[in-house]
Amino acid sequence: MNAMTETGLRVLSYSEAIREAMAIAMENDPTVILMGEDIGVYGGAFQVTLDLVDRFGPDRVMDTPISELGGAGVAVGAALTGLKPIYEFQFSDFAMLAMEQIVNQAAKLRYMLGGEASVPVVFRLPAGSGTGAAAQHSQSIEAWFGHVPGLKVLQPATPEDAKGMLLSALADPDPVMIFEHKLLYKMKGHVPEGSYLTPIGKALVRRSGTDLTIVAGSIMVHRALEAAERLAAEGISAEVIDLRSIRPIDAETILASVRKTGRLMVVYEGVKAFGVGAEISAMVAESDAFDHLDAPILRLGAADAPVPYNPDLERAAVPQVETIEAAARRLARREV
Amino acid sequence: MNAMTETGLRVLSYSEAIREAMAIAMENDPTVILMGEDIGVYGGAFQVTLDLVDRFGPDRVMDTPISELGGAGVAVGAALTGLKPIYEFQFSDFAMLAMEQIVNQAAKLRYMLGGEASVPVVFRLPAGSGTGAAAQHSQSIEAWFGHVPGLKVLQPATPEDAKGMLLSALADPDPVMIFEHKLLYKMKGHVPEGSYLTPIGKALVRRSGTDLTIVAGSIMVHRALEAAERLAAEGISAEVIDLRSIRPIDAETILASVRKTGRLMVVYEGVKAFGVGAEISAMVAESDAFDHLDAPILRLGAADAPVPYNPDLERAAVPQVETIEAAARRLARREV
Amino acid sequence: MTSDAPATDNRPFAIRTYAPAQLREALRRMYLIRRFEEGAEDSYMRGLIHGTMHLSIGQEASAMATCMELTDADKITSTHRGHGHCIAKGADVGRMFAEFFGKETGYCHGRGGSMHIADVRTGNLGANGIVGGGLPIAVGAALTAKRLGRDDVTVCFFGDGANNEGAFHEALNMASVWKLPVIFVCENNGYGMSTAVTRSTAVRHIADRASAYSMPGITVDGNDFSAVAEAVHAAIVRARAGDGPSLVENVTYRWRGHSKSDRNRYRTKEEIEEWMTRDPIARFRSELIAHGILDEAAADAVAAEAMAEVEAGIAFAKSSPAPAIGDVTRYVYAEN
Amino acid sequence: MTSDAPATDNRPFAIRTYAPAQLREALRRMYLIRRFEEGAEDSYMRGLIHGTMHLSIGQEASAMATCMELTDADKITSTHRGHGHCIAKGADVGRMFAEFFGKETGYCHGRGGSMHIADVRTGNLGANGIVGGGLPIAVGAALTAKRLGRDDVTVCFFGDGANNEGAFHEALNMASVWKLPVIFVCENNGYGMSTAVTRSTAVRHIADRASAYSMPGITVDGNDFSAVAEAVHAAIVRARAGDGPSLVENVTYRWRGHSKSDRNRYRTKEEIEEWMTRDPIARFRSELIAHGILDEAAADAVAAEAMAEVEAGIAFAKSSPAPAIGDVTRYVYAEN
Ligand SMILES: Cc1ncc(C[n+]2csc(CCOP(=O)(O)OP(=O)(O)O)c2C)c(N)n1
Ligand SMILES: Cc1ncc(C[n+]2csc(CCOP(=O)(O)OP(=O)(O)O)c2C)c(N)n1
Ligand SMILES: [Mg+2]
Ligand SMILES: [Mg+2]
Repeated sequence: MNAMTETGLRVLSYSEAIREAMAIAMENDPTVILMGEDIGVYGGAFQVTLDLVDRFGPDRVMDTPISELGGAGVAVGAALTGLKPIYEFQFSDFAMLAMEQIVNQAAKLRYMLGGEASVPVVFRLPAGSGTGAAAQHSQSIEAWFGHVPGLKVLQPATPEDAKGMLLSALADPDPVMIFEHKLLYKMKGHVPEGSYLTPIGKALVRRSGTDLTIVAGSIMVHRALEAAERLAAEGISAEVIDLRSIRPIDAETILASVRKTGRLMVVYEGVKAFGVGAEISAMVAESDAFDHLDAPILRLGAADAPVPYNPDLERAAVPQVETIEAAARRLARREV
Repeated sequence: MNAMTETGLRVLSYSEAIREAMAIAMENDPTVILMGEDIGVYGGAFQVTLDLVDRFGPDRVMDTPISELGGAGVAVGAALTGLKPIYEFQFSDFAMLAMEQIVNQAAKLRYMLGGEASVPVVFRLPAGSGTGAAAQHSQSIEAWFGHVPGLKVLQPATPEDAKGMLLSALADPDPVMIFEHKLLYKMKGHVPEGSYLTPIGKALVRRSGTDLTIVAGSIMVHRALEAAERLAAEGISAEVIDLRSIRPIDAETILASVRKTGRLMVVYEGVKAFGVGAEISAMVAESDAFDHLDAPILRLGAADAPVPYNPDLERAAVPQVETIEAAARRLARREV
Repeated sequence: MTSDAPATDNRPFAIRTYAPAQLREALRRMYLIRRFEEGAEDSYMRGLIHGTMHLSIGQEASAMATCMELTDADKITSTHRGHGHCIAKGADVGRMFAEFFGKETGYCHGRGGSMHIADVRTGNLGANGIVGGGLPIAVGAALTAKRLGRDDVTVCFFGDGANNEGAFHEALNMASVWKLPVIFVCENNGYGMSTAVTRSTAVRHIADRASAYSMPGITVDGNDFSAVAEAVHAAIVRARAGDGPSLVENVTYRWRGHSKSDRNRYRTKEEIEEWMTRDPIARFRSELIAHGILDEAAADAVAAEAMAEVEAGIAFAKSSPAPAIGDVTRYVYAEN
Repeated sequence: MTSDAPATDNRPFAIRTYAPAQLREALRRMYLIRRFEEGAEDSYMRGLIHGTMHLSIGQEASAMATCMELTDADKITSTHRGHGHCIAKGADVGRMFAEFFGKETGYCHGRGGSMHIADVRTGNLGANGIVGGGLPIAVGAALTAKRLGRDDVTVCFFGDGANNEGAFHEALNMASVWKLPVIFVCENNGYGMSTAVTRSTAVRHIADRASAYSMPGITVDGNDFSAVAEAVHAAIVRARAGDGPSLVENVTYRWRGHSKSDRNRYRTKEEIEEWMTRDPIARFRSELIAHGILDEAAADAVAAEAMAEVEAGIAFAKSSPAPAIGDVTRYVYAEN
């Protein structure tokens, strides 16, 4: 729990960082509660809430029945009346059972009530493929929620952001969805102690470059960074932007980069069509940065298929370091 | 039911055309059944199934309990085992209760079962705003389904297409969603007699032009055509493409037009961000047509808000003829 | 609120339990509901209200008797047929009309309309456009009360049609497992839109389903003020004592069609007329007079008072300003 | 399939009802299930299978006795814990292993894996990754049978955890209202993942919920082959006679953890060991021997047969080809 980097900074895993954020919030604010399936003694399907029930008791770390629509709805009702619930979907795929409460209720209540209501609920959603869990346990559906006014939609790529975003989400008076990547849970990184807020809606340039801009979110940030590293060896300088927030999107940071590099590629794990890349591409193509574009805007998303079970197919279905590298190379050389 | 145009062609309303398609299918194929809330004696919330229960009986025109998840799931199970159900969501908004059956089951079953299953179900979904029904009864969520491999997603703009697309959907071995616009139900137009199939996945140039391309779907086709008419008076020649199918998207027709006009605008009723316009814009921006673009790609979608109740706000929330006209003018004059 | 009546008191529950002023106020609110809805209907015909509307005329005893003992700290969740609940819980009809007229002075500042009307200050968490949408939300509100150690209860209104939604099942199960202070009040008016309970629901009485959640269930004559008040009273006592939820089924009838588009093809004129002879307001009025709570003249005065309030409300609404068009995206998110 | 046994026959239901060859085959399939799952577990440890897997060891009587009288025309819908159902319904373990190993020869051509395994030709409509996902689908399959005038029935397997999903409620209600030939078989193994039934479910026995759908409900010892067979037999007779659905609850226990990531923190070693003394296979075997259906040596031969089949299945799977990477989008849509 208290490993240190060589530089003496404290290191936690992504899931430890999330857990620490929840513990801090629960200690500071008695209205914060956790709800979800098997988040108590089991510690959640991905062990993110491990031991929290021992610290805060079953009244604040509530195992729910397997009732996603009802569970999410209870969280919405609780948020509407004074609690700050963090509801964990065991897999983001199961949010499909609760779309009605998330989208028709949570997202719209403030507006439908003319500003007279507030729904400060946080939904945590483990997402993504790579675990061999096939089509119904591996989806990346975050783009859907980008389409929903009233929501905020975050995608932390690092332990530091995972903690800071969760604390920001809890401080936010409106519903926030946080898509966590299952393959990142064990990833380690520096995480500041105590409470801090990662701003919602701000992208981050994780690597600067001059030849092309790669916008990526969640685990794709790391793959894009590795691809950029490899490309640097061939003299291609890629700027890598960690999107962090799908709603709102930080147009400013992205546009500034594209104005500089003139080339844009968006990398994401969701299905390519109608995904995060579509919005970012369109946002750039309708902006003043359009005139700075020297090449088509590339999107690298998942294959047009459900996530397959076979591990080689599964790997082939979503962007990997090699595919990002190859696409970026083509874009830099204007072979598209 | 049998009005004629001046040219002697038979005229039906959009809802009559849909009803005729259902009746033809039910007469020709005993496995076709209708399911939905109040589709029997009530005739459906929009009277689309009016009188069909009298013709085909309650065993084939089944009033379901108010159970969208279960109802859609029953339709999926029936489709999997030999029936061809047409399931009507009373409002497309309520599909949110059935996302799990639509997306996790219907869309993925063929793939998850390695091609060993077929789910020929048709979902009909009355969509759109303009009826004063506010935030939970006025949404345009079709873009979500564009993000789902395994589905086909249609949006007829005319009575002729409404009939032909429904017949094509029934002939299709995979799940098809048809978004019908509530304000179009009373619209009249020529509808051929008998059975015919409108190809799935083919867009249609409804008006040709040279200065800019407007891609629109559903009711927006008519608004775009009217705007184009007005613009013609000022010497601006707009090509208007009726998208018709959101999944698959007819890239060919759109790209050919953009190569010709060099300017593209997408008009749709869903929320602008992450909507249909994002996909079309991105698809063009990553194609060879990119090099033909003389101006940024414009998107005209709904305001970033739930649909408001007040009629003036409601009108202001989605693209209207005037806003389309103004945006197209700016695009044609390269004032963007 | 309740008096300690001697055990030998054979008068109806309400008469022996509530003070005369309370009973008079209950009668006044029932008239207010009736006149309000007639006024709304009339305003709709005159084009002052658009969209659709669901009138509860004939169901006033259910709304009023249920809310009889609730304070502003107690919450209700309501339905699409919620005007009665709203008024019974203490809303101002002027602000209600203003909402229906789409005005900035309305409860939802013109954004919500009839289907989303709420009055958070009197504990009314809102009508709902989604059948069953309020069920989990009510459980969430009750969870808040329990977690924060408050003794307020939540009443969850829903219809017979809603009882077939999955949300009903999930909500009642969780409320029971967690012993939450919530009272589920089913207003069984015989139909969900056009679908008779017998055709949609596998049990005779909705309250028969209470046993599936190990909670008390009772079916009462929903047009009998005292019967409803007594059943709800017992449920409230149980809830406040920490003994958990109850299900109360008020059997009643709506005199008007489901909404403005209903042609009443699913029920007979005789049935409607028969039920109109069981007017809950007339019945309650007679009961009050019979037990000497007030006389005919005083009852007429109460009715006249209600009428005057409705007229004043309409005038207020008419003269109120509409929201500014530029504010279409206001209230989507909290303002900083 | 059933013989007309004299009324005085006091032997267990299965013994007096089924022919010796059938009973022997049932025992063989129970061994096959056990050995198959042990083989899968072992293969998982060796890295031949990835992802996750839910073993039903300890629940074999429930699967086998339930499927005892089903023909290939009868359908089942299964769950994430579905290997037993699959084998009981007649699947080939070689093709099952091939699926688990991600091979093209697998039931789902390597796309589905354990959680989506299906065998449409033997009437197995598939496991399901979504808890409760199969419930409405089963009702749909039963609807098909009824509409097409066939007399096949559908057995819907689901867990105790699934009974709290809204889909359960909606599915059982519709099945009852429409009197469909479906048998809901709840395999109550005491836990949904880590959550004990008592903490998730407001009734003691899941079968107690049958009355909420006006259908017969019965709770039986799920480790007693005869008890299960008899209960399901009665339900099948009822279904085939057109009298509608039934709910059968098989009380059983899973010996292994929920899935591969389970640390068993929610139950005691003693509890597990106690249940292991109630091995359904050993019990059925003794019963067969006691009633002279076979002797120890014959029973051993049956077990050995099962073992050999599993070994051959693993060999087949190992030597089978993997799907071609280029085929990642194959089977998303029907091929023309
Ligand atoms: C999820 C959902 N499904 C369907 C509808 C359409 N709808 C509105 S009210 C209604 C009938 C509701 O019946 P009931 O619950 O009995 O209430 P009542 O109208 O009789 O008061 C229906 C089908 C809806 N608004 N939401
Ligand atoms: C909708 C949904 N919610 C949650 C899960 C995660 N999950 C898989 S199995 C399971 C437990 C299911 O319990 P039960 O129905 O009793 O079946 P069992 O595992 O005991 O056989 C859970 C929570 C899921 N797959 N789908
Ligand atoms: Mg009703
Ligand atoms: Mg279980």
